[in-house]
Amino acid sequence: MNAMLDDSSTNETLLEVNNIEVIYNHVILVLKGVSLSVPKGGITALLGGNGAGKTTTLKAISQLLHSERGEVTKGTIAYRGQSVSGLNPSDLVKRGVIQVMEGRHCFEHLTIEENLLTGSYTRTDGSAAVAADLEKVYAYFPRLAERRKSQAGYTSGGEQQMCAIGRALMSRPETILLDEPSMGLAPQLVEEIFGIVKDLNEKEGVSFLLAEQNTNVALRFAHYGYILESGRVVMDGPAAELRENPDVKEFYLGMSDEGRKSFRDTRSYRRRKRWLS
Amino acid sequence: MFDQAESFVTADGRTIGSVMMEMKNITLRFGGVVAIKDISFDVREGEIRAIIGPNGAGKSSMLNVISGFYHPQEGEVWYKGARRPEMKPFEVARQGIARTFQNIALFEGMSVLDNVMTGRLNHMKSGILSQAIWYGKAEREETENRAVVERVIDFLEIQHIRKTPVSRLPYGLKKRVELARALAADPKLLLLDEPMAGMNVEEKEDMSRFILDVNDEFGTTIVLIEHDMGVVMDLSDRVVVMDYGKKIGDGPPDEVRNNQAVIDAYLGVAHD
Amino acid sequence: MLYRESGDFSETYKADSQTFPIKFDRYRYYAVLIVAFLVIPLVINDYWANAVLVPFLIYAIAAIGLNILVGYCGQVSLGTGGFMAVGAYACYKLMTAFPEVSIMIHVVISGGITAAVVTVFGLPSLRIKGFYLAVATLAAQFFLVWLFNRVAWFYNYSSTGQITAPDRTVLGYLVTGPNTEAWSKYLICLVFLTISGIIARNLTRGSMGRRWSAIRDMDIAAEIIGVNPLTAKLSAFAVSGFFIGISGALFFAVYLGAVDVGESFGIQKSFLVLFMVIIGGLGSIFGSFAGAAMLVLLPVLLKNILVGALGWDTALAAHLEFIIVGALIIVFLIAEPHGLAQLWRVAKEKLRLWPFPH
Amino acid sequence: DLVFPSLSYRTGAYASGGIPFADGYADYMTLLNERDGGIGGVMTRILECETGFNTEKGVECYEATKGEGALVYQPLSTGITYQLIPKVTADGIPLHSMGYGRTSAANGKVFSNIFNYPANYWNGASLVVNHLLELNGGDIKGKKLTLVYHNSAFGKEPIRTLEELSKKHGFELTTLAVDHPGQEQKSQWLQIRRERPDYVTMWGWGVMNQVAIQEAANIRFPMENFIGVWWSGAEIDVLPAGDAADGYKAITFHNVGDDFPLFDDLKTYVVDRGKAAGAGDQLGTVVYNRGLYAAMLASEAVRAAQKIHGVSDITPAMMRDGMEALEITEARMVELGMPNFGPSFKVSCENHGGPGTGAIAQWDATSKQWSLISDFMATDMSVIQPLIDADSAAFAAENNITAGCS
Amino acid sequence: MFPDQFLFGVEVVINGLMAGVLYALVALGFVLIFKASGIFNYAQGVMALFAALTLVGIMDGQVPFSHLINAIFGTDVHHFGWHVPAFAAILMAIAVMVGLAWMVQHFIFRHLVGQEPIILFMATIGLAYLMEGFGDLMWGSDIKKLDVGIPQGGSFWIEEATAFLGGSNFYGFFIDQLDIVAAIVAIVLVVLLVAFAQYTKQGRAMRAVADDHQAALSVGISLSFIWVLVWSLAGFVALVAGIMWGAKSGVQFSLSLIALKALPVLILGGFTSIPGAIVGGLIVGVGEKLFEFLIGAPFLGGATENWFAYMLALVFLVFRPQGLFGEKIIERV
Ligand SMILES: Nc1ncnc2c1ncn2[C@@H]1O[C@H](COP(=O)(O)OP(=O)(O)OP(=O)(O)O)[C@@H](O)[C@H]1O
Ligand SMILES: Nc1ncnc2c1ncn2[C@@H]1O[C@H](COP(=O)(O)OP(=O)(O)OP(=O)(O)O)[C@@H](O)[C@H]1O
Ligand SMILES: CC(C)C[C@H](N)C(=O)O
Ligand SMILES: [Mg+2]
Ligand SMILES: [Mg+2]
Repeated sequence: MNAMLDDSSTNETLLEVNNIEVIYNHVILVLKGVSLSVPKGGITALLGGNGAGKTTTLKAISQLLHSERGEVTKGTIAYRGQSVSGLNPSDLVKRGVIQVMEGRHCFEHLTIEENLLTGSYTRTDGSAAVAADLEKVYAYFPRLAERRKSQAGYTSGGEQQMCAIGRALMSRPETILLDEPSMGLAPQLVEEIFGIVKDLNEKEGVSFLLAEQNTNVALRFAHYGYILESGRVVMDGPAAELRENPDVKEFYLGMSDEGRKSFRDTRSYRRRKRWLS
Repeated sequence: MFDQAESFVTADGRTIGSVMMEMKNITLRFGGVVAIKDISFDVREGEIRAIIGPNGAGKSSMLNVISGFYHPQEGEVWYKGARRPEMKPFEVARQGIARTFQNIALFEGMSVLDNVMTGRLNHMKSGILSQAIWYGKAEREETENRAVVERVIDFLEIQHIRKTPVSRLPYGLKKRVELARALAADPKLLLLDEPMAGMNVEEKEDMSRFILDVNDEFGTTIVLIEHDMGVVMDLSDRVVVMDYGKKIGDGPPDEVRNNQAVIDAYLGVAHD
Repeated sequence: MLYRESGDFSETYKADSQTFPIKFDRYRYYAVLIVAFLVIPLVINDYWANAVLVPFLIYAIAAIGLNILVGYCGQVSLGTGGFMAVGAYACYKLMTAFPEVSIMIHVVISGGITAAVVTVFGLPSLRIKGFYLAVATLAAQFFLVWLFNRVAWFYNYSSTGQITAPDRTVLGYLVTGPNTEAWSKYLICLVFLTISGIIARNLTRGSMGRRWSAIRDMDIAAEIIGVNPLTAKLSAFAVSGFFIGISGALFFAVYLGAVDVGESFGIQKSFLVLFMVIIGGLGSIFGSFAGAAMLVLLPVLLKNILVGALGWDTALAAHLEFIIVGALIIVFLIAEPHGLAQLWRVAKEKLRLWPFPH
Repeated sequence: DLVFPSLSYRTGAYASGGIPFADGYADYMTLLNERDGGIGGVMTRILECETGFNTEKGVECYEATKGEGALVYQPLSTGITYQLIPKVTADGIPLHSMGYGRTSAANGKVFSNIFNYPANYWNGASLVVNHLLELNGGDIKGKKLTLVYHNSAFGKEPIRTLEELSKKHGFELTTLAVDHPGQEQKSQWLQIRRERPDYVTMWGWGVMNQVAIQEAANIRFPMENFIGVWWSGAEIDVLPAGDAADGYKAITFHNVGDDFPLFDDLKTYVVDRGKAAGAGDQLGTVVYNRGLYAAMLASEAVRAAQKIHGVSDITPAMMRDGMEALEITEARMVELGMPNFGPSFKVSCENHGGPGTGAIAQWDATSKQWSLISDFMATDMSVIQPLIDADSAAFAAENNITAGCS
Repeated sequence: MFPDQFLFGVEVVINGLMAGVLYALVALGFVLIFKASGIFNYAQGVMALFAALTLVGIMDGQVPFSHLINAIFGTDVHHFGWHVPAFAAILMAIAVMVGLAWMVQHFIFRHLVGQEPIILFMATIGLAYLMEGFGDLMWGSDIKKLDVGIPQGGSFWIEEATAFLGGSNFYGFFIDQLDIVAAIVAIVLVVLLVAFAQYTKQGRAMRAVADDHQAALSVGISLSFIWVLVWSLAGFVALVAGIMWGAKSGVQFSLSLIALKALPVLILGGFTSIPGAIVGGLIVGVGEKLFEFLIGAPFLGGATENWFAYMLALVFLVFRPQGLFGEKIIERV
């Protein structure tokens, strides 16, 4: 079944990444021609192993590369048909694109509530609307409401992750670039967070570009997926199809033909990935 | 004291030794926040002991108590049959306890090799003068320890990045380097805080293999925090479950997985 | 490929951990040593010795010392000026109290005394971190200068509070005092610098150096894996103090000959040496050399160009010098925050890849 | 040409004094070139080097300039002077520390290349005490004198003499150190306010002077009882305090004002031709005049050297001889257009220190002018000479110098 | 006599408090910039000098860069020949400081985003050199008198009113009027700045930037804007400090050294705390004056003020490593 048919996404493309190359420090070539597109109202997953370049791709889109001594040396990135190069991150936030960074990056010394409020920095629709959204975020993450007055630096990993997502929501985004939301979260919470992603997507029409290692969950919630390896897109397709792909099954879902195999039994010979010639 | 000296056989037929470390009624508070509430559990020689629980349950805090970074307000830590007085972290490390960290804590300014070599610092004793002239003991020691470290590097299959600055490594490899650093110390007890977070299945499989091999081949006792239930269930001999600082379950994986309290607080659905 | 590493393999762990594992680098190092020891002394004159080479050599020693503390161990110190003063005054007291003992020994002992003093001032580093520590080290800077200014015993009760180096010889050649030849000043400093460089390199590549770097990169993690922060930090302070003390002693005895503590070892000196370390490259011995060279040469060059070549009046030139030095520092930091050493590494990396861009 | 290095400081905390001095020094040399075609037919050349009043930079400047045939150094800093004493002696170049530097250098038998005529800090200290004696009819027993001094070689210089003098005259001496640069002196002045000394004297320089005078005014210390050394008596030191500074005194070893024929020449030949070193508005100010005076003494020494050696383009060694043979007479001063500008004196090998005379100047805040309120008077050499002898003997012993005149 | 001694002690304390306020004025500028960018701005002292120089230059109608212009074109210009009233000149000086803030951000710190703190610190020292040279070049290095009409000198009224407290040796408390003005100004500034940082959107953004540049960028906070804003504020604070100090000791090079007096204040109060700056200033002021009065001058030969503040701060920090009000250093693994 093609997932694209039964979801709320349209054919309108929001974000178009075309054959980009990224170099760090003038010498380290990390992305070697990555293309992808994010449709309006869709959840698009970006999968791949460590160091594949997921984070780099997201940062290239949100213009956060610059401060890490990285630059896009080739290719184009367009949001709603307009090139984003030359914009700064806050312009993008104003246009509705916001990134939730890998590793949470909460403002340690600010309280949870202040953290959330920084998310509304670019908004101009008045404090009442902001307050309403704050309540909404608390409704999504009751745990945050409990800890609203704590300094974010002292909250646990999961709480910080919620805080980071909640903070992004506060900007009323149209597209969220979500980097590894499941990392370090308890299984229940992972489900919960993805549930919220789904909710936001369906009820509020927020589009997602989602970088994930947890292929299993990601492919369950996403509509479309790209698999990245060593800076190249090696495979892409509707999530449902990817889930059935034998290679994906073996390398990303840890399933063999007989179902899930135990981590105790993995020291056997492994087949080489087909796309690595 | 119960079955202190005895050993027992686990479900899958592995022999687990006597009690190596025992946490007795540990309570840890930060100002108003109670991170750990009166928790007791033991760790036996040669086992893989998992700690699981929702975020903020106090798992990492527990590891920090074991490694001497946090000092609990109440409770005792017993190690190798004796009560451990309050110790500085580096003293704990010298007792043969090594660990990895939830948020990678590598030395970003050094190469992989140097990072792993830091794991051997407790085995390097040459004086400053000898080091200054780089002759005699200092040089010998360096070469000997280098050999040990190279074995660890081979074991974890990170030879190719030996000379790379760790800051340039991708996340997964960093985790592996951290494990290498801990292993280089030749620990009796190895504490792993979410060693597989942020990894894909393939990498988790690799990591699992390493952990099992360490446990098998060197008989290293391991305490493991992990959120991937597959990993926990497959690898561990016994599991402690924490929730909001309290212990809500303790036992072999199968037992824990069917414990209703655990399901409610943590797993959400019964895991297969 | 102008610069090659390939085909140059180490066969033993010992060979692999030597200072210059690559042949090409090793030969270049020998060449530099030969020029420094055998060629320069023959051609050196007063101006070059006093305006450029001797200060460069002495500052390089100080920079190595500070680099160990800041670059390797991550403890920022702004007390370098005061610590150099300790070296200078120790040397003065030793020179005047034991005139029969060789000055070489005095300089080394001055280093030891400074190491002890610096270690005492390093004690707070166990609690205080980052800029708090940096500012706190200023306490040492101001206190020491005040002390040497105030307690007459230190300057042998001379009426002005200045100290003056008596004539001393090494192997029959004068090395201190106004009648010293340029080459002998140069050589004695060079000897100390070479030995300092080698010692520093040895200390930083072994377990000591790893302890320091571990503390620098992440002190909590370092402690948890077994580094005793007390000994690691204090040893860094001590070693750093040793080198800084030597440089202070040479600065006074060989270079200036007479010293007014407030002016020669004021806070400006602390900043200057810190600049050398940072412009050169934190955590790099080579960087210490490069930074010292750059910051000694730059003002001399500027002065020569602005006043000498362009003939501008000195006030204008002095103001412009400030502006240019300031601007250059900023430009450097922007271009390569990790200093000249990093610039050099990147250049090598590029050369290795040349002519391929990546 | 005749090269005069000028180790000046036009930047930093002491620029306010460094600039006018350097300007005066340079303008006088320019005047000689423009009006007379140099000295004895050889043009003069000023070689300026910025020291920032920093000893280390001073040494650097010395090394950089000495190769160019520098005739005489005038570093305008006691600290730099101390550094250069051994160096110039080794290099055979004379050094003139006019009214500063190492006092015992007045003994030419030990300090062959150092000159500090016409007066030094010990003369200065004696001068202050003489003035107090005069005010009190010769008896200052039990009076309290406080010395506020720059905490450096410079500021410490007079302490020894003052101590001797306090023993001799029975006044009570307290000393208060002010650290470089002297921006903050509140506690020193609170202490003065509390202890109410009868007199305060000051060895200050740069910003320290203004702050001290301002603070003295703030605590309403009677200005006429506040006497500065000659480096603490410039217009810029008193101007910021406004009317409150009225009556402040300072010692000096030369005359003040621009009421001398020389200034007409300066205006015609230097300022009006656009050759002035500065803006040309400093003529007649205290420190500018001092720069002029120093340059005049240097050029007169050149003439003496030219006469002795019979060559016009002299070497530093000849210059030294010229300085040692220097004789300034009032008649010559009149010829130079500086009648009564400074004392008449004669330098000799035994005495490099000149007559050691000085006068008291006082500030008038309404007319914004300094004026002399005393004649040039002699100082107490019976106290000073033994000190000089002892200090120079110690220096000679320390440095293996056999004292004597060749 | 004991009571007199005691009253003198009280006087020393009062004057220490006043001196502390002046230190705090400089420390405030540091805190602002540190809070918003983690930059330890060594150039704060030079900024005060530059601001004061500019103010005097404008008031006196000086031609900027006259020295340079005259040197290049052989002209002889110095003054425009007009005088600008103090109020207008202050406004113009503020405008200059805002311009400066923009330049600092645009040409320097924009390119250093994400660098280690020590690199940023070094850059500010470079900036200090640059501005010092620039200020001198622009306005000349001679001493200038600054008079914006703030009263100066001991307050007779207080002196006379308190003279009766002690014996004949006691002349009443000495309090400089300038210090009183400075204290009032400082308190107003602190209150306003605290309100700004704690309760406004920009203030919150500023604190966010201080914690994590990257994350701040990611939520759409413009680093450049925040930085220009705080540097402007710091420039304004520097102007105020420059006016106060300039009125005391003339506007000249040494003004830039007051930064050194502010540093111990800073670590004592905590780098990130605005009220900390003022409390730290008071402690340092009183501490060093009292120490000089009780121990320094009688037993140690005086001039202890330069180091005492640092020693005090050092000892204090050993017990409280983040200063009095500084944010606790979060140490977790
Ligand atoms: N600032 C940087 N400087 C140099 N190299 C970098 C930098 N950031 C990332 N890299 C390199 O770029 C490659 C891609 O990194 P990236 O973070 O995009 O991977 P990722 O797919 O997000 O991996 P992960 O799942 O571990 O987060 C890695 O090899 C990494 O080492
Ligand atoms: N140093 C500290 N100061 C204050 N509170 C702390 C500190 N360390 C931990 N806490 C609090 O203690 C609780 C337990 O934290 P801990 O890090 O142990 O959780 P965890 O079980 O490891 O969670 P996660 O799975 O998210 O890592 C949290 O609420 C946290 O905010
Ligand atoms: C102008 C000066 C020479 C005075 C100076 N303070 C000195 O060192 O003596
Ligand atoms: Mg990533
Ligand atoms: Mg944890």
